[in-house]
Amino acid sequence: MEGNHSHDHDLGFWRKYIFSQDHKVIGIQYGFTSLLFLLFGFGLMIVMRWQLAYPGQPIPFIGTWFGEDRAPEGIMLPEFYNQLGAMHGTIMVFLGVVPLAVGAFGNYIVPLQIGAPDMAFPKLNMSSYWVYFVGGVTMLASFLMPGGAANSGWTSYPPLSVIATTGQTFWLIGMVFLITSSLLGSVNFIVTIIQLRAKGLTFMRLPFFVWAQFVTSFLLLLAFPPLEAAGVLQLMDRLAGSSFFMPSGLVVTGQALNVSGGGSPLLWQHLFWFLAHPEVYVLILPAMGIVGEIIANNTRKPLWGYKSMVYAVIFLGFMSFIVWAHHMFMTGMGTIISTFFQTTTMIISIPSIVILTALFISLWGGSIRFTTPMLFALAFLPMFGIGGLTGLPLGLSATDIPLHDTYYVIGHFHYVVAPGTIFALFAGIYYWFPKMTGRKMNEVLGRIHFFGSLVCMNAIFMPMFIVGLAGVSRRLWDGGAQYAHAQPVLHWNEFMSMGAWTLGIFQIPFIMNIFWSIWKGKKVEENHWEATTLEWAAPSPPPHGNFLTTPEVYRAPYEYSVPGHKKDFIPQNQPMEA
Amino acid sequence: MKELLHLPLDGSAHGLAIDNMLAAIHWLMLILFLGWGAFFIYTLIRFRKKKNPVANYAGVKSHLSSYLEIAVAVFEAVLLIGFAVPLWAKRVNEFPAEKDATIVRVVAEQYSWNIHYPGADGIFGRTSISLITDDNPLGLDRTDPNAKDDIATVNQMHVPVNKPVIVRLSSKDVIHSFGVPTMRVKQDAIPGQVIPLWFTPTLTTDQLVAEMAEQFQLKPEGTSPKLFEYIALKDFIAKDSTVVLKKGDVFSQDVVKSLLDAGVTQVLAAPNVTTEIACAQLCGLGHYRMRGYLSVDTKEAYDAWMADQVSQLPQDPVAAVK
Amino acid sequence: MELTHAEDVKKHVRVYVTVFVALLALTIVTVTISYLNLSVVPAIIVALIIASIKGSLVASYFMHLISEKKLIFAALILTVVFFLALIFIPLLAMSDRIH
Amino acid sequence: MEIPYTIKARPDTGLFNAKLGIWLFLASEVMLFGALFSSYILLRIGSVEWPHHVLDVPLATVNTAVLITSSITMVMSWASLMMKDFKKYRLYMGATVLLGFGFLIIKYFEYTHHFHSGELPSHSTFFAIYFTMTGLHGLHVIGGMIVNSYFWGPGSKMWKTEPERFTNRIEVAGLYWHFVDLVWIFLFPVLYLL
Ligand code: HEA
Ligand code: HEA
Ligand code: CUA
Ligand SMILES: [Cu+2]
Repeated sequence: MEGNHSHDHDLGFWRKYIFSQDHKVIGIQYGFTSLLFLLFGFGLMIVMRWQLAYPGQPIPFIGTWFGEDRAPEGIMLPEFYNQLGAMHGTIMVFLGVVPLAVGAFGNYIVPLQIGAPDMAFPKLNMSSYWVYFVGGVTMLASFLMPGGAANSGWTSYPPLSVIATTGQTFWLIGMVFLITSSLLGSVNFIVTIIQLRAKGLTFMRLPFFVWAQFVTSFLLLLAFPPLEAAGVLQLMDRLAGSSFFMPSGLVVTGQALNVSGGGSPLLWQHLFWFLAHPEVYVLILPAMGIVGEIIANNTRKPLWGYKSMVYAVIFLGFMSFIVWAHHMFMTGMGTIISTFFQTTTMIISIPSIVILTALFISLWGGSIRFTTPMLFALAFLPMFGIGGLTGLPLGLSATDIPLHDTYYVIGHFHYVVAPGTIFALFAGIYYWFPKMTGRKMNEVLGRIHFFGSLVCMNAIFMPMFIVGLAGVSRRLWDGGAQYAHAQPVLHWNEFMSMGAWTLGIFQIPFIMNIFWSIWKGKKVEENHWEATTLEWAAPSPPPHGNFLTTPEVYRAPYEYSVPGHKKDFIPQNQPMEA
Repeated sequence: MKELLHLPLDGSAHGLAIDNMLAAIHWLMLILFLGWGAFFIYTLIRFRKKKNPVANYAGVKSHLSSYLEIAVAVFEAVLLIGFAVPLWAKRVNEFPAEKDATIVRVVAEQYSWNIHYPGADGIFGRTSISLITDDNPLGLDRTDPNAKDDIATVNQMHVPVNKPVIVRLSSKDVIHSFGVPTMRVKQDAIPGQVIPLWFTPTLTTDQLVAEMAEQFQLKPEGTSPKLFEYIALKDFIAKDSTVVLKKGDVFSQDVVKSLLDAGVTQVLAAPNVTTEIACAQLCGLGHYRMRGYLSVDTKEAYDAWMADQVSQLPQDPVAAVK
Repeated sequence: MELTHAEDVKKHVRVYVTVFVALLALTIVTVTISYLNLSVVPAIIVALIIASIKGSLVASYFMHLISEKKLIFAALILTVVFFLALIFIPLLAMSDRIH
Repeated sequence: MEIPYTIKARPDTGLFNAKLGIWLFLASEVMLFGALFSSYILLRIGSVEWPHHVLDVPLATVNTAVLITSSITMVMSWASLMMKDFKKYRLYMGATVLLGFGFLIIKYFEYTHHFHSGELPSHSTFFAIYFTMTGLHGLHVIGGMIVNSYFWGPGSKMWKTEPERFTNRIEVAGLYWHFVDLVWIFLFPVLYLL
């Protein structure tokens, strides 16, 4: 804070804040952009939930803004519903959560936690943000295309996606940018973590969050390129008239399609899920990392079973590459291949259980402080538990028969990504806010945000299991109103929508809190939470180059409440004799 | 547990095995969740800062958790090897003999299900995409001798009860998914491929409907509005022996009044259809309304339906092709 | 690789030239074989073996993989494992289908 | 604080940052082309017939030789820097760029020939995969040439100020360039010969 701000005032406004190469500025750019996208993605869902609750009724207030070709007289058309659904999924996953978890937290925290002055390749870091930004803008621009945005689901299965409107081309181009950005970022993270660790910071002394980011980066590095390839192939199908994913003999609305044929729609699914299954662990691992940090800090004791957690994360990362076809059980799989994927899917649930168990047991014997970040981190555990456990019946092909592509699946993954990952990300924001700004976020607003969100999230997603078990398909414009088997559960749609809208209201205290705290929040010391990891040894906010003196590490990451020690924490960089 | 899950009615031979497995796995999930949940809440209360101001550096020493993890793994393995894999093998490998089964081709398109029966000769006639028209969505070549007796319907699938059904599934345009919740089957319809699936219906649609029936109290005003979406399960005949409502008809305010006049205060009614083919894969803007009907009939009713279809067959096959 | 002396480099240059000649030779071999009209399977096997030899020569000598640090090997082995999964599992999935 | 190990290797890993970085990047490229090869195999196995020798083999053989030659000039340019011979470096690097250019020109003739005979991606799966794979490879060649030209021209100023760093950069650029060559070594038999 008082220290010499090395050379960062030489840079002009543009180089300092816009085209900055400082990992902290880039982290914050990522953070704000991705939060805005999250809010936007949520906004799409708020509109969609109206249609689900009151099918075919005009959307109040804003219905007429969408125009005649999307919502004539405020009534949402099915094609618009499909656009909103596809874009909600895409935006939440690729423009919201991944950039927030990896781009923002990874960028800001990882170099600090390993005692590095910056990322290994600052220019590359800057370009990955801007490539992400371009990808995001491309995605958004697709709403303005004739025919609107992509409308074939976030999974973009051909042939539907190949015969879809122009929005799909934008989706593909946007994805190529987003994937490229992630690739550049992941190279940067891996090199940074391997090469720039401070002296004494061995791999087994890395904070759990860094481990999570490290494994995540490998997932990004090796799983994303196949989707990039698939995206190129689909672009060729759409623009150059090739038939990679188009079989022979297609007849669309009574007209034989004039393509050479010979392609395979399932090829896309393999390439897509080869990415998209590891992708879901990209969504969850950083979240687990954040939760681990916060739990250690707020129980004032080391994480229980740190080593087993690390091995579990590595194993999880590895396994996540060979479970992908559990999304494809209904595509006509034989016994051998389905047994293979069922087995790997069951195996991959074990490391998750190991990590969760370790986090639970870490609570035992602690001196638990219920700060706002801790509340979110604690809520993550059972919420992820529900999401993860409901993955099990989906992972067995026989029980997947009645559940596949129903709201049960929607419930399953929202429990892991919304009250799971999103809560962990909220926890991270509350926890590291003091490091980023030197000020603390308001606890009262934080608690309102927490309890409101917790109740609403469950109100939205718990009924989805009921609806799904009743056999109601997902992606239905009218939420299933046509179907007799949906009648007994139809009334839940309104309830879930109410939950979603109320959830929106409960985000207001959070948004207020962020902006208020940036300028007016209570000023706090650099190690406000009395934490042990290296980021707290830097000033708040850290200057360009991060540390005033080169840090050196002497011990494991979470030396809290060490017996015979005066204070209840020993920072990693504190020399032995102190 | 099975009751708690509120699964749709099951009218198939293999459905029970799936439902039981679903129940078993939900038991595992519930026990794990409650076990951990109890531990979680107890820990939060017991070790809150006020109660436990100084944390214990070492924490839990026992290896109980490892045993627990192993137990979960074992349970999963049992479910997998003992139930999931055999069940799947039965679904995809052990097809019933074709001669003992009702064989139907189903060709999905945006947004309907084309149902194709081979007719009396048991052989599906030739189809060609060049013959596809609005009247002939299957592109059936009626000049082919095998096609002369073929029956084609749209969205109406009839099968006899207690006899295995083999569906040969494909699609004309995009990927759809043939899901019948009450039969516990689901299979993607992928263009360019023919994928078979099979099930044995054990309850007729009428029996299933009867199981879904609900009692309604009739009141002069304020009868549950749900009733007006439901159908009658039997004929209602007033004192003067005029028919107020026939079996299968929908209720209306007037009907309710007449029924009350006739002294009827409660009725049994059921949803209009129960055995539906629901498209489960996003296939475009009409995905939500891509609904077909599966009618499971008694042998007699099925034969009668078939005979009726046969009687409607075009007499001059060439003219039918046009 | 840590090359400090110009002498060492000279030695390497000889290796580069040898590899270069081998690559050209193998190219000619594989093209010649392709005109022999072998049946499909042996043709594919031979062509892929030759390509793999050429590929390993480039990787080992031009890219110095042969004397590279084990960290890089670890990353590459991981990549190769997933690469093989990506190639073979979809193939297996395509061949093991309900029919 | 400065970012460490940009020039010198980190003792415990034995690597400088950019070298690790480029290898990781190449790993991801392996997966990118791996997905394309996987698609190729799947589509080919699923196809009814697959054309044989419809592409211009002699031309492609020449092109293979061109690319292999550019690989050795690339590695020689780095070796020249190691021997502190900047003039030779310029020579070899220049040759590498020119050979890359030659490769593209030959490719251009191949492409236009196919365009004129109507053999477009929409013609058949074979031509679709041919254009996609060689096109993507071609883009990689162009990318490499841009980098190499930069290091041949304006970027080479660094030799005067930070020779060690510059040598590292050439090594990294070389790794990329060899990889592009390596991909072609597989593309050539797979598309042209089989
Ligand atoms: C972050 C995201 C995330 C995570 C972590 C997971 C985790 C898992 N998922 Fe999920 N999944 C998705 C995101 C995720 N999934 C998405 C987005 C889809 C749908 C995509 C689409 O079709 O659009 C999907 C779909 C999906 C399917 C396809 C369903 C279908 O389409 O039919 C399957 C099938 O196997 C599956 C399985 C699993 C399994 C076995 C896990 C396992 O890893 C879970 C392991 C975890 C546990 C077993 C919990 C352990 C915890 C406890 C035991 C503690 C209990 C806690 C308390 C009481 C406090 N998932
Ligand atoms: C990471 C992924 C993610 C997340 C977080 C969410 C979050 C939510 N999702 Fe979604 N969803 C998907 C991924 C995700 N979803 C995917 C992949 C699909 C499938 C799409 C398809 O079918 O192809 C889907 C589909 C889907 C459906 C099914 C649609 C259908 O099948 O027809 C529904 C229905 O209710 C739904 C609802 C919601 C709701 C209510 C939330 C809420 O939890 C949202 C909560 C959001 C917030 C709380 C925002 C917080 C942000 C802020 C407050 C910003 C602050 C800003 C500043 C400070 C600047 N989602
Ligand atoms: Cu057909 Cu959805
Ligand atoms: Cu998955």
